[in-house]
Amino acid sequence: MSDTTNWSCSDDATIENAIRRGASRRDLLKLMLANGVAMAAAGTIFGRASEAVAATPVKGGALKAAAWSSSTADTLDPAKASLSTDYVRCCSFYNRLTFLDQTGVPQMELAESIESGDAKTWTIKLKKGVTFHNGKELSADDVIFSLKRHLDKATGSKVAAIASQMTGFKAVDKSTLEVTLANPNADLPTILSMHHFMIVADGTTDFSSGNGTGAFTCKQFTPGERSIGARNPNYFKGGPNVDSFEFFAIPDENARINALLSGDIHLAASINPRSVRLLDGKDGLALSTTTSGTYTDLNIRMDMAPGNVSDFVEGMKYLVNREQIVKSALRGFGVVGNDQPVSPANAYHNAALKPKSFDSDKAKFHFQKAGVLGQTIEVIASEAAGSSIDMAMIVQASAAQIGMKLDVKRVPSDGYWSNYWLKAPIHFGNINPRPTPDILFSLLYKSDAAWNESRFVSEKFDKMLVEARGSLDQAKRREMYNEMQVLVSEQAGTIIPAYISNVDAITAKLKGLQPNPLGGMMGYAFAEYVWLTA
Amino acid sequence: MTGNLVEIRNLRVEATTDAGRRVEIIKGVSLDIAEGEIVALIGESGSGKTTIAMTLMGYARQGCAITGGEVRVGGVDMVKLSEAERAGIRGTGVAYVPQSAAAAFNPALTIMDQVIEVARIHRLMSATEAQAKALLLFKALSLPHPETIGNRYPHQVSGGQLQRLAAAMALIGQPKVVIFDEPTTALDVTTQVEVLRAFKSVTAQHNIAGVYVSHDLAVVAQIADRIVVLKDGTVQEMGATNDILEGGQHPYTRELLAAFRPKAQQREPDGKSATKRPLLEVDNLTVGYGPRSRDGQPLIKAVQAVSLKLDQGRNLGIIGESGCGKSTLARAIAGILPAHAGDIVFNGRELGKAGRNRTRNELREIQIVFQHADTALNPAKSVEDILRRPLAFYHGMRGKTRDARVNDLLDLVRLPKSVRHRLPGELSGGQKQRVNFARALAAEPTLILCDEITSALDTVVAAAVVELLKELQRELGISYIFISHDLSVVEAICDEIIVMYRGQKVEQIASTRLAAPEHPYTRLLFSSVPKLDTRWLDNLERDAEQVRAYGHP
Amino acid sequence: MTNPTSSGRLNMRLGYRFNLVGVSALGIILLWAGVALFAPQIIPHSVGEIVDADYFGPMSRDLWFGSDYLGRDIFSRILMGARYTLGISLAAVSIACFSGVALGMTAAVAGGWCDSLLSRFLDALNSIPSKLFGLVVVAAVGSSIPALIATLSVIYTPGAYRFARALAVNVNTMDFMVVARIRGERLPYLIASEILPNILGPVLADLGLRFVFIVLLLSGLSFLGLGVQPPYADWGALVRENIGGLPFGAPAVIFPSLAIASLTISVNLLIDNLPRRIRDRSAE
Amino acid sequence: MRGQVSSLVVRRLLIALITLVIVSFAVFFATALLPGDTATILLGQSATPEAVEGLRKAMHLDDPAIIRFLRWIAGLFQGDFGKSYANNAPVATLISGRFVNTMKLAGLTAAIAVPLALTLGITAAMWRGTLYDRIVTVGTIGIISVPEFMIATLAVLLFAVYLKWLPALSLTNEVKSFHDLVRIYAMPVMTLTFGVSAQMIRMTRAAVVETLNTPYVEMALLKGASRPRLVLRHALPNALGPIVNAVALSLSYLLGGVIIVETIFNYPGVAKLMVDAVSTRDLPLIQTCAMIFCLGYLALITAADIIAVVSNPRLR
Repeated sequence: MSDTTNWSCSDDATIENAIRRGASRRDLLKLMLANGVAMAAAGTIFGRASEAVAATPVKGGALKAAAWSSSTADTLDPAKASLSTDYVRCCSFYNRLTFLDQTGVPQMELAESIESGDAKTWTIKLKKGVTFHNGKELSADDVIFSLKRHLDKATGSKVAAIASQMTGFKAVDKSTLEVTLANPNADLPTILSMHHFMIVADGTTDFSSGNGTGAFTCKQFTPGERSIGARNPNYFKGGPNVDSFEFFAIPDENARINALLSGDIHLAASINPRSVRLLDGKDGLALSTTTSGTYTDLNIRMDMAPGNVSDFVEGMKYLVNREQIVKSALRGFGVVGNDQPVSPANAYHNAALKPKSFDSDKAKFHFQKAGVLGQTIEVIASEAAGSSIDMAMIVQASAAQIGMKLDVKRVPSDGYWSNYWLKAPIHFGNINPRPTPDILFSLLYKSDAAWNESRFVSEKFDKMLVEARGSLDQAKRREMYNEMQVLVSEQAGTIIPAYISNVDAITAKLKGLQPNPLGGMMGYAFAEYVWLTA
Repeated sequence: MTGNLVEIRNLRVEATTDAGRRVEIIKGVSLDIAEGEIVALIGESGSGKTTIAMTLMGYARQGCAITGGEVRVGGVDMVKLSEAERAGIRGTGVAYVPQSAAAAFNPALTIMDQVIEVARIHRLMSATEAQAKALLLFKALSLPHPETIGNRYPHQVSGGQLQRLAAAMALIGQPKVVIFDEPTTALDVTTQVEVLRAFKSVTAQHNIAGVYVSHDLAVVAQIADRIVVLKDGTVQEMGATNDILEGGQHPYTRELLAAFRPKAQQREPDGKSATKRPLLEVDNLTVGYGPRSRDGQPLIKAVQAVSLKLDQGRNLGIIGESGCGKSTLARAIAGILPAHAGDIVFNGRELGKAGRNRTRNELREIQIVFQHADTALNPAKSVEDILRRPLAFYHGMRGKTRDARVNDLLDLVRLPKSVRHRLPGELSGGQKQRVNFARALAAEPTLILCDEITSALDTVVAAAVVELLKELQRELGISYIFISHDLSVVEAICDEIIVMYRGQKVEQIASTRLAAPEHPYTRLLFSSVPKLDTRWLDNLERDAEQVRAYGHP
Repeated sequence: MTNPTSSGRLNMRLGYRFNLVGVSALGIILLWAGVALFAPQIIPHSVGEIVDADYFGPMSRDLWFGSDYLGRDIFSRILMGARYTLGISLAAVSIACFSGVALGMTAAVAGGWCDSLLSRFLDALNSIPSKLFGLVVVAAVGSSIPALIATLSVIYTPGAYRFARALAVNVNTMDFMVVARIRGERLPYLIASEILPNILGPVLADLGLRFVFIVLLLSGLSFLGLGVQPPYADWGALVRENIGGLPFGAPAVIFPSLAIASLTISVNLLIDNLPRRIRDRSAE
Repeated sequence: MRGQVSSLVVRRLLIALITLVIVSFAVFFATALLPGDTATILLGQSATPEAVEGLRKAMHLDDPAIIRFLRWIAGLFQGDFGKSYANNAPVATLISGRFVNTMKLAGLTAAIAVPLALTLGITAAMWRGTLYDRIVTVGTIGIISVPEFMIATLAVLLFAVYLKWLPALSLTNEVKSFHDLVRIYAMPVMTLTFGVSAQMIRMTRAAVVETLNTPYVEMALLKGASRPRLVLRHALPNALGPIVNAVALSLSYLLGGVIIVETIFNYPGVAKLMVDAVSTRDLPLIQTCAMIFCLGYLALITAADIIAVVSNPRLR
């Protein structure tokens, strides 16, 4: 594979064209990224880009945006939220105790302050003068009800596992409450910034009315079709800039892009890297890229053949051509990963840890030692795990060159997570961003974790996990997390070729959209902050 | 206008076969028609008589085209006119009476709309005037309740009435020339008499010239002033009606005349067979269609309590007009249509009502031959395959013996060996009927039911087939039940004749005493058969009350 | 539409008469059939190999039809795709037509309860929209090639049944059927050698028409992501994969569509210009 | 007249009932084969066994499928279409909005496609063999051969993206004026008209050509009738039966077959709803959608039969 960067003359033309059009420095960066030019410090891209946008907000206008998936299972119940569509609606109708800013540091939202001496019992003071859409005053009971309901099986909450560590709740007075944890966890403020922990009114059972404290009141909500919100006049953070916010889904990607191109919508969420070229050269449009920690990983279960032979796992780590994956599968919209879940967007990311570079001879050597060179090995991929099919194709092509036969078996996305994920010997997974390393490690790499994709078992790792969780000493915590990342990268069977950037396409009229570590569309909370120029 | 109304000079018409080759079907025909004169064109099917008549309207059927000569009608040469100009003359200058009026009337429109359509197309008169004129014509053509018949639909009116309505439709535009294209072929003899009478009076009354196309000399004799005899697209002979009837010179004309007077069977019942048990005894047979009412009687009783006997080697004729139940009777005997009551005894054994509950041998002994040979032979199978199947099925013949037997069968029915590999579609009507017959013989039956097998054939070909039947009876000793509405054919072959009317057997006459029928209906039926005498129709008095009782209105 | 362009002698012996349109249509179909058969031997690049660093590349000497969305050679993928589009469609249409015609003839000849039972069942099947039926089945049993063939043939059997039954009912009223029945022939003989030869011509034309519908439905299913799954790809899947390239006219999406259109148009033209059997021999 | 038509209608209704029962059982068995169930789908990645159990009990999905299906049918008789598994909303409300959309799209398309196809078909038959006839025939073959999603995508690219005349999406809830209606429905209706009318033109032309070769049309010709009169007054009334049947078959395609157009134009119709329902294994919703398609098909077929009988005096 010729290693020249594919900087063809047509790319120069695009750049000049962009400059002539007065593209801001940010667009320029994007264009260069779109054409696969590897930037040295990928992690800091989004940092620099954000300052250039601090213009003054404009009031008014009807915001229209489209996500990529919705079905009759759409819901306004934060606990059941499963898709980006649900997260966006929850952010517009409800609030959380805290939220993460661009740099990943938790900021206070409904909470005035969250403190704890021993990281085990936490006292949370609530802001005064906050009312629900139906006029009810926000109180500690609402918060307790919202947190406690995750433990009840009937709610079917997505974060039941994480919420199970909150064992005790006590309302000190109308606007203060105390939460005690099973064992100390310094990350509680960050955990409470997750979308599932939105605060709902005490005793709510029917969530279709979207009664929350959020920036928009819910005018209309038909699951599988659309939702329309109007500006909440007495919003405690000062009303949102736009008058109304209509949100629906256009599953067919081309239809979504065409809707943006023809001006029907202001934002088209999660555009597949392949279609970015569509938007090139179209003036009045811009891309907003967020590398927030989503990744698609190739999992090799180490408790089953052929993963039980360590040489095979080693060989596979050398076989995966990470640059090729970022360039052609992700079209440059991704950052090369080092086989561990903590992404560059997270403060604890261990940048020093370098991934195994692509080396087909070493891979062949390890495969020969593992004695699997001639066999046909099945790899399960599906559209449910984003870009996994394209990645599988690339790995299959490189394997073929060293006489290794990988049979890529594509399965429908329907029921992928229940039938193939965590079950097949070699398969692709897809993990959404989590705010803290502690959540990622305990969810995915703890020896007894339900989602331990490669059945990675290490007492040392488990002991460090608990220790790091409880310690309030930042320096010590960072050092422990770094070591844990090295452990996972070396010994676990999960190969994370790249952290995938989420690309949202917006019209130039939409301003104020900034990247956020919690995911695309500004951590799904864009509706509150963006504004529309004429 | 002194000259003739219609002058056809050296007319040539070509047709394109499906192989794309052009074949000349009318090879230079010339004839004239004077004012008020009716000329008959007579000849076998395929002789081009209808094609010539059509050229009077400048019309050629699918795939044909007028390639030469002139057709001047009232001084205007139709060949030279454009399609639009021709359309202008059709219906007003020249009018057409179709062969089968039932097919020529549009089933979705009322009769009155279609009759007055010519007036509407050419804007001759207003709708009300046209309806009044039509009413006059209906009365002139002696149609029943002329005021209301117009509002009915074609399927609500009988064949004979439709034929007369077609004539009214042709005359509404006061045409100078009318083309009669075999108008009475599809009718029963009794109705044919009424229709011919109506035509004759109307054409005389309006002094209309006409071309009468037919293959039936007797019918033509009643109505035509002059006769033109045609064969393979050329005129064989032309002359006044009486000259042709008495002294036709041309051999083909003579052959036509001969075919018309068949030799009667006149066989005396020989003593030997009288005592033996009859081959077939049918006792009180009732057959019907439609749902069964409580007492087991079918809704429509087509055959009511008919009994008959047939001795070995003898022939029984069943004659009657369409709808009298003769075919239903034949199908019940063959087991195609299970009878509801009565029993059929064959060779002393009682036969099951339906084919299903009869033994293979019983089915073999009785064979049936149908009228339309092109639906009775599978168009996709060669003659050889058609004949081989019964041989294999009944007699289990294989290979060599079977092929030899097929050759014998073809000889029996006087067909050349080359016919073996042909498809039914490539044979003439007569040839197809012979193959049909050969298939029946393949089963080596003792009784063959012939259901109107000559009705679809030209008189000459029909005569030849009848002769074949007689020879086969002599050689193989088969007996026939011959069903037909044509008395002359039945007379030629049968020893006993049964006359049926509305599902009942009204009379049984030996062929020797045909001249003196007792039953009034039989008398009406026999008297309606046209004779080769031009004055026959004029002086045929009809017993009014007989017509009312038995004739079709 | 007979346009007599052929000479006299030649077609006499053959007993069939071809016209230009019919022959050229047949040529295109045979070309695609050949491509489908020998695809693995004639493709310049292996189907999965990434040959072009860029994607949606233009037509070039090396890549005749340019590169697809991943940078693979679209020309080879079209040739291999022919196998799936032609193979699956042909298998499905022959199963559908075979079972449809057989059931249709049986219903026409047997009549009575058998006829109404069959008609009702197949009519019910016909009422479920084809794409949604495909969706439910693929979701249930996955979209392996045999499952696809089965789904497509089940969708098109009712149509073939209705058509064949109508033809057979007409033939069934003919006298030669009465003669055969009264001879004591059984159902199989009546169908195989009395009815089938008569309805074979129109049935073949109908088969051609259904083939076109199946090719289009297969592409439609692929468009919805339900058809042939990677690594295999039929033409419909190729169009779907590369639909992103349509706005800037990438050959990667245009050529597969042209391939589909060329196949379906030539089958349609062939049906309308079927050679006609000559019965003109009596004239010799 | 009454007797004939009413007995036909009664027989048709009986047949329709039987067909409905067959379809509902067919759909039930097909959906029963689907892997996983609503609970596992809803929980998605976090579908740990206990969570699935808990949710399933909460949505009382635990009793066997056949019981739930029979309970659904029982509910049907009281007009209760049951509750959707995915979001517990009554199926009727979920479907009613979309049903109106599907009917609107189907109605508009039929209003345009049927007259267009009939005129083209009839005129092509009228001038059989001329250049116009060949253009129409080759044109229909061309349209039939191009996949539907190609036509739709090209239309969107040309009119919405490039020319910006029409919206790419069909924003059904923003139709205030007739102008909006035309703008929003233009492309979906155009795409569907292509697909549906091609088949109708072909069948109409064949039916009219067949009736043109009948003796009574030849008789009318011999009465001096012009070609248009032959076709319109004589051939058409008799060709109505097969034509109406062809129209019914093509229109039945508009109910469920439009899934591609609904996907591309993001049109909220019943077809897309059924696709969602299948992905979330929402049995009552799938059943109701299937019933709607089946009823639509049967209604169209019955209407075609009745028109055929009424238009033909012989059967009346």
